[in-house]
Amino acid sequence: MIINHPILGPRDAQEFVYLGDANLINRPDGMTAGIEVFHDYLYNRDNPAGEHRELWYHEQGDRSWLVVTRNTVTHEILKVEMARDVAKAQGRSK
Amino acid sequence: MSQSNRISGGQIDRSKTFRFTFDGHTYTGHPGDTLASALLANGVRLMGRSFKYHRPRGPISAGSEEPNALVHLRSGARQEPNTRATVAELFDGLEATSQNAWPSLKLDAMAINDRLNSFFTAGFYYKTFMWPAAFWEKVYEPIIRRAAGLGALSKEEDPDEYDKGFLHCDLLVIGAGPAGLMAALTAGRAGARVVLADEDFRMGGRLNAETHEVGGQAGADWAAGVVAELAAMSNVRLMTRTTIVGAFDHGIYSAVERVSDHLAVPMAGKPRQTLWRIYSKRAILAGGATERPIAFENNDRPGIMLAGALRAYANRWGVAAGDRVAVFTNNDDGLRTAKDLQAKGVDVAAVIDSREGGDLLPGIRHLQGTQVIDSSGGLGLKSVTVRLANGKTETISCTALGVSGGWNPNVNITSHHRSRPEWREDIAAFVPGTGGPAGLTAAGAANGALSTHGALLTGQAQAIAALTDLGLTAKAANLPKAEDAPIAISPLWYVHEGKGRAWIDQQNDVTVKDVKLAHKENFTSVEHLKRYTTLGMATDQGKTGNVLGIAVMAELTGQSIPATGTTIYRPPYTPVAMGTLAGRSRGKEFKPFRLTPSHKWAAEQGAIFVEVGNWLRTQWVPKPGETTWRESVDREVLATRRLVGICDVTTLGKIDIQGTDAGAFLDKVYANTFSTLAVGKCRYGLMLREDGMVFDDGTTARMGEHEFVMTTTTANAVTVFRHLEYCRQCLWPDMDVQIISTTEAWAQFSVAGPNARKLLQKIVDQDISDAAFPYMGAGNITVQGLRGRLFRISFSGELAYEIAVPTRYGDAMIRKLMEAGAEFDAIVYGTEALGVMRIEKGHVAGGELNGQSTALNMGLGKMVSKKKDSIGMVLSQREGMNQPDGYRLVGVKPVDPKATISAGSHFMEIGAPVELASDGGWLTSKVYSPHLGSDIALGYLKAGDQKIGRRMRAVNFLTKTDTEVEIVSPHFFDPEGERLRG
Amino acid sequence: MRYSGFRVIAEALTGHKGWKPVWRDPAPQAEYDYIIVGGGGHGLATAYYLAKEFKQARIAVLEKGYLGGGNVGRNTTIIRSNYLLDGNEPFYEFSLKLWEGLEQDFNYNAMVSQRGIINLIHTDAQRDAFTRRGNGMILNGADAELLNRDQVRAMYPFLNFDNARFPIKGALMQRRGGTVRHDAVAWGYARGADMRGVDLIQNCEVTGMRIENGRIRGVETSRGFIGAKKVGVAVAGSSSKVMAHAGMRLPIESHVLQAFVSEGLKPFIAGVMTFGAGHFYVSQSDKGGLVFGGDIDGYNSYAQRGNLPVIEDVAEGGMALMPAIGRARLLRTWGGIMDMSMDGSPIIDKTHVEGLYFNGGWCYGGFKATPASGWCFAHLLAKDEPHKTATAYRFDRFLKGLMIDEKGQGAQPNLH
Amino acid sequence: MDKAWKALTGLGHETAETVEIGPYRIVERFDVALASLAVRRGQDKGFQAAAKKLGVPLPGAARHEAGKVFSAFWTTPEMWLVEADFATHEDIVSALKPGFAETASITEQTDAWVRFDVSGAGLVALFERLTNLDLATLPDGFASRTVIEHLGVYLIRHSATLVTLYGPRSSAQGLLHALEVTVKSVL
Repeated sequence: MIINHPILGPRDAQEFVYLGDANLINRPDGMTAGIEVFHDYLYNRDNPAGEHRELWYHEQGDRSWLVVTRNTVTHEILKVEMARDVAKAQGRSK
Repeated sequence: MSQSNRISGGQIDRSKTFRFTFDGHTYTGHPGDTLASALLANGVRLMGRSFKYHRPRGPISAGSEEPNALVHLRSGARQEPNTRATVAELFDGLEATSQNAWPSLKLDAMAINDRLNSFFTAGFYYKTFMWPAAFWEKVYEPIIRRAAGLGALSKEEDPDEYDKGFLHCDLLVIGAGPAGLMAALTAGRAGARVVLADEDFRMGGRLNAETHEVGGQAGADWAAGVVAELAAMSNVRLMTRTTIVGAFDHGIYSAVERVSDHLAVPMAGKPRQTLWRIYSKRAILAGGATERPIAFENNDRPGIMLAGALRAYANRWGVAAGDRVAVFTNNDDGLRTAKDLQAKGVDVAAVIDSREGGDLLPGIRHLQGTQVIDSSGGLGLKSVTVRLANGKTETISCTALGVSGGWNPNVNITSHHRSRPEWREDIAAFVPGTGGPAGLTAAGAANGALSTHGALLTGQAQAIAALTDLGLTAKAANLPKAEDAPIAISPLWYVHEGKGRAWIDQQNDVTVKDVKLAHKENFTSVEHLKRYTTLGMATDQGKTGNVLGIAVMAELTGQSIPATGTTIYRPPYTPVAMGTLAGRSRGKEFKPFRLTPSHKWAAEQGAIFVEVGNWLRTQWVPKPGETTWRESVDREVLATRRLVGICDVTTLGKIDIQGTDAGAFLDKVYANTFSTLAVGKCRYGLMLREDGMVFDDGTTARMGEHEFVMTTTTANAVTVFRHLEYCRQCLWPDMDVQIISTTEAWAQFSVAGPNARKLLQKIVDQDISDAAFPYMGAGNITVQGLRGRLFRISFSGELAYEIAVPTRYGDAMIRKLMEAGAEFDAIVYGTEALGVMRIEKGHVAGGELNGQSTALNMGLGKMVSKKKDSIGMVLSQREGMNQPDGYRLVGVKPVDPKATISAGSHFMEIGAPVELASDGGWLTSKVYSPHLGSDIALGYLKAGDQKIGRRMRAVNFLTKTDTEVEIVSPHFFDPEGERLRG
Repeated sequence: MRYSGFRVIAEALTGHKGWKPVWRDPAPQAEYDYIIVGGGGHGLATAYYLAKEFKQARIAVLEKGYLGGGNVGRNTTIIRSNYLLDGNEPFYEFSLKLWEGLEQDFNYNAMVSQRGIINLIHTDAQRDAFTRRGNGMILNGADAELLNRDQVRAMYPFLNFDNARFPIKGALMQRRGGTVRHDAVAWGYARGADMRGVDLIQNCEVTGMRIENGRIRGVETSRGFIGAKKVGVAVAGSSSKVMAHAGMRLPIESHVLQAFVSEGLKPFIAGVMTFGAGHFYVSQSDKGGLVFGGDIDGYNSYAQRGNLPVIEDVAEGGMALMPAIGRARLLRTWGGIMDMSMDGSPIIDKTHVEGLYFNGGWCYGGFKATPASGWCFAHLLAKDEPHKTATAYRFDRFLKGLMIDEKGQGAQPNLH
Repeated sequence: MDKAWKALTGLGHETAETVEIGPYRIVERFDVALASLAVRRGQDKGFQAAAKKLGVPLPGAARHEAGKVFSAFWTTPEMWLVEADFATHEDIVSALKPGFAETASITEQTDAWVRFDVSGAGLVALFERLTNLDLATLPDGFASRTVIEHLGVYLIRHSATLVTLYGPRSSAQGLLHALEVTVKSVL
């Protein structure tokens, strides 16, 4: 596969490490959320057959974490974003 | 006999003669020959035996679709099983032997299977060999396994080298026949970056095998001219002997270049084959088409081949496959074979044409409305029996029969993404369907354009379309004039007459009868048909047989062929050597070595090294006179505890963490608190996964207000760094934290033992007295003027430091330390002694850090702070991970000090029955403690914290040992830790 | 119709006129007591045992494609019970015992071949871990042996002993491990179920579930609504898709696992072998093909195909271990969709919907589990309580912190 | 500093190695000091200014830029690797820190890497067997990390005939071996 890195352009997926569903960005706050909330966050997945937003790490590249929107049936990649930008857009900070 | 069947013409170099052997007989051929063409030229038709019935077989094709003529090519360690004689390029001294036959190809004892064929129907083995149960492995299966298989491996290491590479292009053209050449020419002239690959050693495809003219010259000459023009373009890369074997995501194709297979041995330094990953923006499949046979009784005899192959041998290689030939066809293309061979002076006995009406071939006995119903000839064709239009039968003697049932476009690669081909009635064949690999289109015969003109036209059109997609403009040049005859096929799949077997898949011996049986037993889905009869499962993936099988099933079910379905081809297009896929990553080069800064010195000392991940670490350093590893390790441990020992700990992961939020960041990633750590101090850190299990541990030092140095275990250095980047970018993106690995930048040594300080003070420029540099102190220092770092931490439990200097000085550092340590009899200890000392101190490592254990299991539960949010804090509180009778880390020693225990043993209560219910846990790590004079171990024991002082058994069924042990605190040695504070 | 050597001979002498269809093609009835969704190995085995062992009737298996077309028809055919954890080992040992009597039980030769499986050891730490595992296996009534380097060498002299990057120090062996002809397993169960009146309905895709007041009433399918008192779902890689019809999100991701077979070769490897220092495992089929595999591709996928890096990675492991296969040719690669769970272990459990049961999360270990999975799922469906060897396979183990994590990788499916 | 400190190169020798095969020249470079330079949150202004003052180039993504004293290449957002002459800047961190003060995080990287300068005609034919980067179309001054023979390597294209590789120092011998073997298969 080839991932079109927002900064570096097309790069071979072999340079990346896959983590999983990009929803992992939305980590609950441990001081307020309890076990049930964390359980749902960490363990349950939509696992769609179709568009999937997922986290890839450019380990053998620029060490950026990316949010890749990919079709899990055709493997077509529709969108690639910097995970840090996505996280901030979703209101994450410190 | 010497090339008795060689006739005039062809693209072989008759000025040179090659000598080669097949089954020990010597023959001659010429450059440009394949093994098959050369053997046929020498009158050899019998080249192999079939898989199940061991039927005698000759080549039916002249290409990579060949199911029959499979041989052992070369000998010894270079023996290549299942090599297709039809594509094996002839070289001087080539050595080939037949396979799957004993004692000889001519008299194969296993041919008895052919006599017993009525028992060996499709799937017969599913219905028998069941009694008695034990007999399967012992009796039936060994016989079946010996009989099965085709060729044999030498079982010696492959002596050849393999290479890999990457290519990039705008347009990949797969196949260099008329369509591919035209596509490449069009794109090349437009200035696009083009890769043109063809599996053959000569470009031109069918044009090399036909007599048609292209643009007023012989097709082969036109092809040569185009190849010459392309070769002159710097933007075009021509790759002969290169097969595109797989289509992967986003325009990536795998290709195998046979760099040296046409030579007796590869040239020095050169690979045998190269695996290319081709990154293309667009690709055109111009892989041509494969002719298919018509099934009739005994249609598998040597001498019976595809009509196009018979023609190719005559036109390209100057070989008449037989002295008297006949043709059996259901389409006009078959007629060409008769015309061409007659034109070359070969005796054409008859053309058996299943179609009615139409023009008769002039000067040839052209029998219409007729079918071949049987053939004769034990090891080679002698005659065919024909059912004439008038109902009479006639036997026609001939030694070669060309059969044409039509042509199947080579859709294989278009279905590698599981796109299903679509049926086209006019050519009675499947063409590429929709939903194939993005960016790939098909042209020429591969797309159903079976005429030369159609190939040229579509090749050009597809190239223009592909380039337009890419924003490039390509001109449509005038196409050279070429034949444009329709195939005029009227489908005939199998001859219904006759009680015998009519072969569909020749290699796997799948016959029309087998398809009928599958239908009878309701294996009618194409996938069931394939799996039940093994149709298409042979080394040719059914290139010649699949469509035939589907057509027969369609007739039986009364469904149309498209309704009956298709099977999709899977990568690779043709089989690929494992060596090619592995490339250089074999033997010692399977994975790169990582060497420590003291490696050179250690090697000089005769150190024993051990693989730790990709690292090579010193395991122990034997001294003269030491005969066992234990002697060396015991000495290293005792010397360290009594005096001072030095160990290279560079492999531990080191990560610089800086920024104004560095402390707050560490509070998030560590279960315990770091923001409160004073500058100049270090602290043991426990890192959890989000699921609350222990991920990693290590000491982290605060070198400045906004500057930390984190240590990880050797094993997790990479994954911890990845995790930190994840936390930094995805979870807390606004934190001011910058991280970088410094694992390799610093050579780090542990200096441990009562004399550690004395030793170090000799070379460290600053005062490191206990007052100036207390326990858990950390700081930047200089070592005889050289910048360095010092950490007062201890894994061994001794007064210990870790001292670091830039890696290039690591070798000098170990020599300095040994020199400075001479007066204290300093020694170097390896990973074994390190392991002994950490277990004596009850520190967790590999065996305990198994990814399945909580802080509580390790006796570190209190380290998980609930006062702050950290990764894993919440889920570590789940009930199942906090059971009072859960596993706890304990120390273990045998009641009898002389007794041995082993890691992996399980705990059992004394007197308890040996059963699952008695299982109390297991020993995680075990060493011999010279200090305590016995084996000691760590273990996870259920409710272990409540069982200290209890006696239990350590049971190991694998070594048949059952040892009484005492459960003790994991801190065997200096539990109060006075020594390390000393 | 009963199969036997005599029957084969008799049919041979009479022109094979007597063979009957191995299964019927019934039209779906309006309602069943049990609907099993998924005509793969686990679904067919479930129906078979429901009818045969638990004496249930009015059973249908709904298959969207053709019987046995899922992972049971595209795996590396290995059977073994060499698991580490107490939650798993009893179940897989139960499965291995069922394999040992399977052919006589369903009167179909699935070529259950116990030629032994070895897991190679390359470090002392690996030996410790395998020792713990071997002892756990024996405590669970399975067999295990620890082999030293010389014993391994005697067994497979052509392995890379002299120029290895990671030296072979021994192996954990389970002699009762081996291989089975995978398609035959599906067909044997299908035939056995059909003979006992189970309706096997192919080309029938479940498109929805009818749930009323928290109870399942039946399933919507491409062939219309079919009523059911109980519905059991065993659809492996499609688990999330099907259970979404009941509004469920699962602790499962779908990933592609590629498998490989070489051209037919004369006998080379007797048993099954896994390479502990690379991603590679291999056996040889009765037909002579080397059947091998390695890691999953590592990204979520519903495409039954993979990519090149894993193919190369597996070949590198193979060549590092067995330099003699350099000139053996890879014939075919294919991919199956694995239901990768969050701890690498399966789920056989009830759901929040009354009458709806789930069987999945098999990762790439589903084939060897087929008999026990079918038996235990049938047990749960028939008795509404878990079979004693499958009590740990609950949905709520993640909430309670009772994961069964053989590899110790945590909640990251692509690492299991 | 004490003269007794004898340094070893990544390949384990006292002097850097040069390998010449056919048209290719592989030179181990032992005379370059390296430091990572990362901008602290919200400090961009001061950071830019300091860089300007010290003459540290801050090239854009995937770029290398040569300067008088300091050269640099981009490694990851907001971070660069700075190169300087080892003889004069062995303690490169001390040379940079005062200038950048609290606007940057700076870490010594000199010995984390082994550097090979590969030169000669036909580098494309060589590197198409080593990396999936398309060297033929890369601009001069391109710098990026990639994979060569399982190793994470920074590749800098200075010109069509000169490429610099920074690989992990502990695997220096393996990286050189891969280069040598590949050169032979190209020749």
